[in-house]
Amino acid sequence: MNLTTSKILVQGMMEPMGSRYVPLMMNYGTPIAAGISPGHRGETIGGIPVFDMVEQAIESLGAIDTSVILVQPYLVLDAALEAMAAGIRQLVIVTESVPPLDMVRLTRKAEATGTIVIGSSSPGIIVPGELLLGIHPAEFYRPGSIGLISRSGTLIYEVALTLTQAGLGQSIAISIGGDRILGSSYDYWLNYLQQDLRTEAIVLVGEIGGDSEEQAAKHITQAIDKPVIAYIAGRTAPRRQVMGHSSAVITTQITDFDADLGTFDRKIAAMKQAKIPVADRPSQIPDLLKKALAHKKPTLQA
Amino acid sequence: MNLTTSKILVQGMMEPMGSRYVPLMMNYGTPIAAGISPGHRGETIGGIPVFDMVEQAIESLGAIDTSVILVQPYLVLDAALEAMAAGIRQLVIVTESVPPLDMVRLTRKAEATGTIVIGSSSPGIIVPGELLLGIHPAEFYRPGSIGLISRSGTLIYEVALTLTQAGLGQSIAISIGGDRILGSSYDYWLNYLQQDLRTEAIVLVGEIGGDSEEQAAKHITQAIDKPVIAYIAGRTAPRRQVMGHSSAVITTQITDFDADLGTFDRKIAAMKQAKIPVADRPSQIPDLLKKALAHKKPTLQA
Amino acid sequence: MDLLEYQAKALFREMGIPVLPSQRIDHCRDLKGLKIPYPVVLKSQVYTGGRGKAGGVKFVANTIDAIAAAQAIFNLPIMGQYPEVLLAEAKYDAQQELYLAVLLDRTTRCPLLLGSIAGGSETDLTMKQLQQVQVDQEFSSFYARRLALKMNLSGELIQSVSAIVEKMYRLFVSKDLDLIEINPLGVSRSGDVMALDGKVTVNDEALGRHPDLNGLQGQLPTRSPASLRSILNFIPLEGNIGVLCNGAGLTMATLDLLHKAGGKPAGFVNLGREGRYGLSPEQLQIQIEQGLELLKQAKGVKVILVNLLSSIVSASDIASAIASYLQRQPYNHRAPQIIVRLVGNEFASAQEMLMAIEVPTLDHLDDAIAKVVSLSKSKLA
Amino acid sequence: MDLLEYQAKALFREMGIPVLPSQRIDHCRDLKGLKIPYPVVLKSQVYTGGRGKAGGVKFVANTIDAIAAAQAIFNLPIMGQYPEVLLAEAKYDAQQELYLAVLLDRTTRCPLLLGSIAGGSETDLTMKQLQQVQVDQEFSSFYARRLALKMNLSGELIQSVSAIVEKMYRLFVSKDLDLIEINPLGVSRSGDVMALDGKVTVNDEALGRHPDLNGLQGQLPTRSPASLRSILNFIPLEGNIGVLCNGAGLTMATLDLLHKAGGKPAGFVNLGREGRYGLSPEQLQIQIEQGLELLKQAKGVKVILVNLLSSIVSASDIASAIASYLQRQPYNHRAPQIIVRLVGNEFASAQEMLMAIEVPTLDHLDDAIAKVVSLSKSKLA
Repeated sequence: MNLTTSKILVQGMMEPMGSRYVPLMMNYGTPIAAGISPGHRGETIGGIPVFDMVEQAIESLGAIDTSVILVQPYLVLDAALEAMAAGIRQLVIVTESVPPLDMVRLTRKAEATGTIVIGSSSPGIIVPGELLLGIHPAEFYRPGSIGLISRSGTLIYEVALTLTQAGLGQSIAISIGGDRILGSSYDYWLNYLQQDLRTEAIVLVGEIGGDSEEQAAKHITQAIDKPVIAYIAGRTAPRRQVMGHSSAVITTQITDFDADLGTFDRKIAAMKQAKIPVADRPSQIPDLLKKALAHKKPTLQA
Repeated sequence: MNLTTSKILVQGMMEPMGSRYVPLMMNYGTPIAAGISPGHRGETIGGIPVFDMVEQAIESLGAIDTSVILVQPYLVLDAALEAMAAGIRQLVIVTESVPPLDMVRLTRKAEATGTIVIGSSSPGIIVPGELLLGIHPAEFYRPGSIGLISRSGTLIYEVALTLTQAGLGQSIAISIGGDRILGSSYDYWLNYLQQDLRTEAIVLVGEIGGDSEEQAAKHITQAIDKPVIAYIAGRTAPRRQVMGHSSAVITTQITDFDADLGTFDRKIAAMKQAKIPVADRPSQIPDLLKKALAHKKPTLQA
Repeated sequence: MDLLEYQAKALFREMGIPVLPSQRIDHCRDLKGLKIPYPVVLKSQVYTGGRGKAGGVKFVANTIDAIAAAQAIFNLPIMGQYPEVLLAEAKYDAQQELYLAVLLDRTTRCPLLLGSIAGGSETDLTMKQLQQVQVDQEFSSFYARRLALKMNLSGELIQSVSAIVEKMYRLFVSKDLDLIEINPLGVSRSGDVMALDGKVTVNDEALGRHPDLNGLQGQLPTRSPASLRSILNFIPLEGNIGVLCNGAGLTMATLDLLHKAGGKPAGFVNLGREGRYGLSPEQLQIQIEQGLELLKQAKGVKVILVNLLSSIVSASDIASAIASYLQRQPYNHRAPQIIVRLVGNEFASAQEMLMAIEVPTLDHLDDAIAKVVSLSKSKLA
Repeated sequence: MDLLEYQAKALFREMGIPVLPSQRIDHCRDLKGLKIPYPVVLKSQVYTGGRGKAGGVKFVANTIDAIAAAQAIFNLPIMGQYPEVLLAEAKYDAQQELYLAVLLDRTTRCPLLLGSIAGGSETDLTMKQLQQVQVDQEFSSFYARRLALKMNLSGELIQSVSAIVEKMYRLFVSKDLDLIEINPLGVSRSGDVMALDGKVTVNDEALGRHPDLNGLQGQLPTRSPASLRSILNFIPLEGNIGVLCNGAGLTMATLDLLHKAGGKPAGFVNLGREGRYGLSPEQLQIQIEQGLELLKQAKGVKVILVNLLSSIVSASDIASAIASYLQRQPYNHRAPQIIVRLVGNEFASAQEMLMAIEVPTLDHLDDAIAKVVSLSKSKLA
């Protein structure tokens, strides 16, 4: 992901999420070059031109790096394929509840074309003070040196707010998304944060379901040497198995949380094994971070 | 295409074409390592073991270079995808009348995996005296230095026979296939013959329909410096347009020849423009070849 | 959304997966018009497994037995569920019973084909016994054959079983399923195969583009994605604190904090993320009111915690939605006490507005949790 | 295989492409039971274009006019074809008429979407006026929007026209079509679209896996690929030499050689390549006999040239198939003379066998051609 030289597009410009969130992104200084909404060519929103198709925008404005996708769930796949066909290689899918098989096809194409996909069902990326690619509430964030990654939306806001209130600003915050099939993994973003010069420590805000936190813990042991603090939500979440006759076999789902089973205990165990401190509530994260940074700093300066 | 170190598989071993043509290939000395026919694992034909799936054969025998596909038309796509998934990168599809949209999907996958596909509807490749990958009648061919390419089946036999009778042996003969959508083009095989050390001259046996002869003529001007002789069948073939209300627009079909329009005159004009001598009957090809070789040889030795 | 066996089998039949002649029985009297020759199997149509062991499956040889058995099954709850219909089906003489399934593997982002030669209702299948094939590229029949070989099938069964797997896969994709399972797939002495029991789970998010399936739930079919509709659910738990929150992660964190502080959630309403395509700021306000109403009516709720974070709806707009809801309520001294946690630039005005109508409003989550838990334990129960 | 307009429209309706209310008319008397309100359009159902100019389309305002018009159309040949049915259809007031098509481009091996804002029956579309979009990857709706933009559509027509193109594409793929064309697509004053005329060509090779379409030709539907069946066709030309050959290329070369030598082919039977999946050596022999019979019965055939090359059927097997056919024929001095061209190791024995029954047999193609042409010009006509 390249966030520095981004020329940005919004797909779904004239649809409900577009008209709601584009002003937020613009106000934050995000360089939105164009919006896409078929049939609306020639219109503008806050001075930003609208085109019928992505390729039209590129023809008129030159290459685009990133598209923020805000179209309705059943149109996300097509919007993403359109963007990839036009050469865009960074996609942020904010829309929630994209059908899983659409995401399978989308991510397969993304892999084939070398496209980075954030989401679906992601508030996107915020670089506090610089860039908002998505719908993070800007007022919760302050520039700083803590990198945040999560699958959640509002929970990453909560953690950011807690850090901000504790005087710990953020270098970047990324939600990889809450839908079942996601375009990018924790691992990709851990590597990004590892290389990001401004990031001094990382907070991984996980939740039950799936095994991405377990994978991330392994990956941290192997490839990340910046301090990492974890928090996992869902210790007391109600469970319901929905898989069928041999239901315990592969996967189960947590009622109303749209998350496959990956129990809290298993995730905590994985973090412990990777020697990653786990906060038992969001408000404990700043303390753990401060400890980790104090411990780490001499090494970094040595 | 690599024909020298080939370990070869036949898909459709126990089906009608398999049992008919595998003995011909074996008798010609073609190194057939295994046959595939689901449900027939453990059986053998002429000492060649049969497996249920390609990957099973590879597990047992090691990597395979080439598969000759003899399954029924509606199963060709799956057989080819199975072979490609198992790592085979050279396919010869003998089966005729594969549905065009199956070939679209097949060739798209072949491009993505770097697989060379001959056919569909091709008698395959013969290297006289060495190798038969397909169904060419071996007795018409003799080893020599003329490379033959064609879209036809029996017509390439006719030309080979004419050459053999005139004392001109063949280095290799390839039919790219007679179906509408083909895996490889004349251009690919012209390049192959250009690089093939044994080939001194090339005969392109074309026919009306499509524009592959026109493309080949252009390609010859640009990339081939060995002598090329052409023959085009279909000067007097009956025509029928089948496209619809605006039928003359894109394409027409020649009754019963399953060939889109590419008129004889257009093809001859393309050959003339590329300064390629055109035989007006098969029996004229040997003379034209001898002339071209006589003319060319001093240059080659200079 | 889970389908009942008879609904799953209707899909199987449509796709050409062989199923036995069968008939849906809504009332015992329907058995008089049975068109399937005896002996017949009567099966309870419930959403849970294990009905065989529970007595929900009975073989009957004539109408009199059938009516008696049907009465028994209609009155037999399985895991708490009474069947609304039974399925009467022909008997099948299976020599062998296989397990087959297709589902989506979240980690690899690939559909998975599953199979075992040890199928049947008695089998306790585990990951290890099941053979798996990842569909890592566009599907083609050879993936199904790969499963058949892994299951150690041979001869003609390779083709007949892989043909079933292929049809299951086509159904999986064409109907956006989360799961399609045949267990058992009966294999007769002559090698014919038959789907004897089946389970289908439809993906809820894709339901809007399958009006045929959507109608199976008894709702009116709709073509809009689930996230465009705004049906809120109250998920009941066993305590006395109701939670109104937005986003799964934040809701789970809030429940965890309540437990940690010694509180007991009575249940929650999750308004969902802000990425919900159709959710406008106005709708969020309406949903806040609907959520509060659901919590008020829920059993055992003594205190309500509202914990909402938003990037486009300000704290004071949330506060006014809460205030407007409360002001429309008739006075009831037993109504649950509401504690609100809000944040953001407009917190002060929001707090003022809510304090005026005696709704404690805090901006620190831990403080709000402490307050709620303490209230939930107070004598005013 | 071409479909008639009413058959194409049945597919359109199935796929959700809007078509007008219409009714198939087999006899003039069917018009008495017409369920579509007048005014109505009656259209000749023939496989060729240009029926409008030829008088095959008539607007009628009442039953009396309709019956008169129908009688006229039933008796009007269009390019030599009489209609077996008419289509009665409601009238539509189109503000604009577009042309849309999907077909497969052989050179690029991609489906092509075609469109023009200058549609309608009067239009003489050329390549240049048509906008093209190559579907170079798996299809998605944006390809259809790309066409709409190239056609210079704007506003809501982008979505409504691209929705039609998308449905055409889905039909193209799901039914293995060679061509699907809507011309014109009517656009009403309010921006609604309607497929006013349509043309569908089904791919013959894939017909075996679409029994629903296969049945439209009046044959029994079959699930086997065309190449597994063995229906031979005689393609008539205008001379007096019948040709029995195998393979399109060799057949064309043989016809060319006959022409070049001054001969005139009366038609040919192409037995097809040896790559035809189902063609066993035994079947080739049967087909030789069938082919000879077709040529014998064909109009104007005076001489027959048999030119067959095979890698698995020897010259002597071919010779004995010809001999066995001829020996079963009753003597007829007007039966066409057969000249056989054969090659291969067994040529000598084949020649001997055929010479014995007075069938000239040669191994050089040019010699055989010369012999046939000379016979075709001899007085014994």
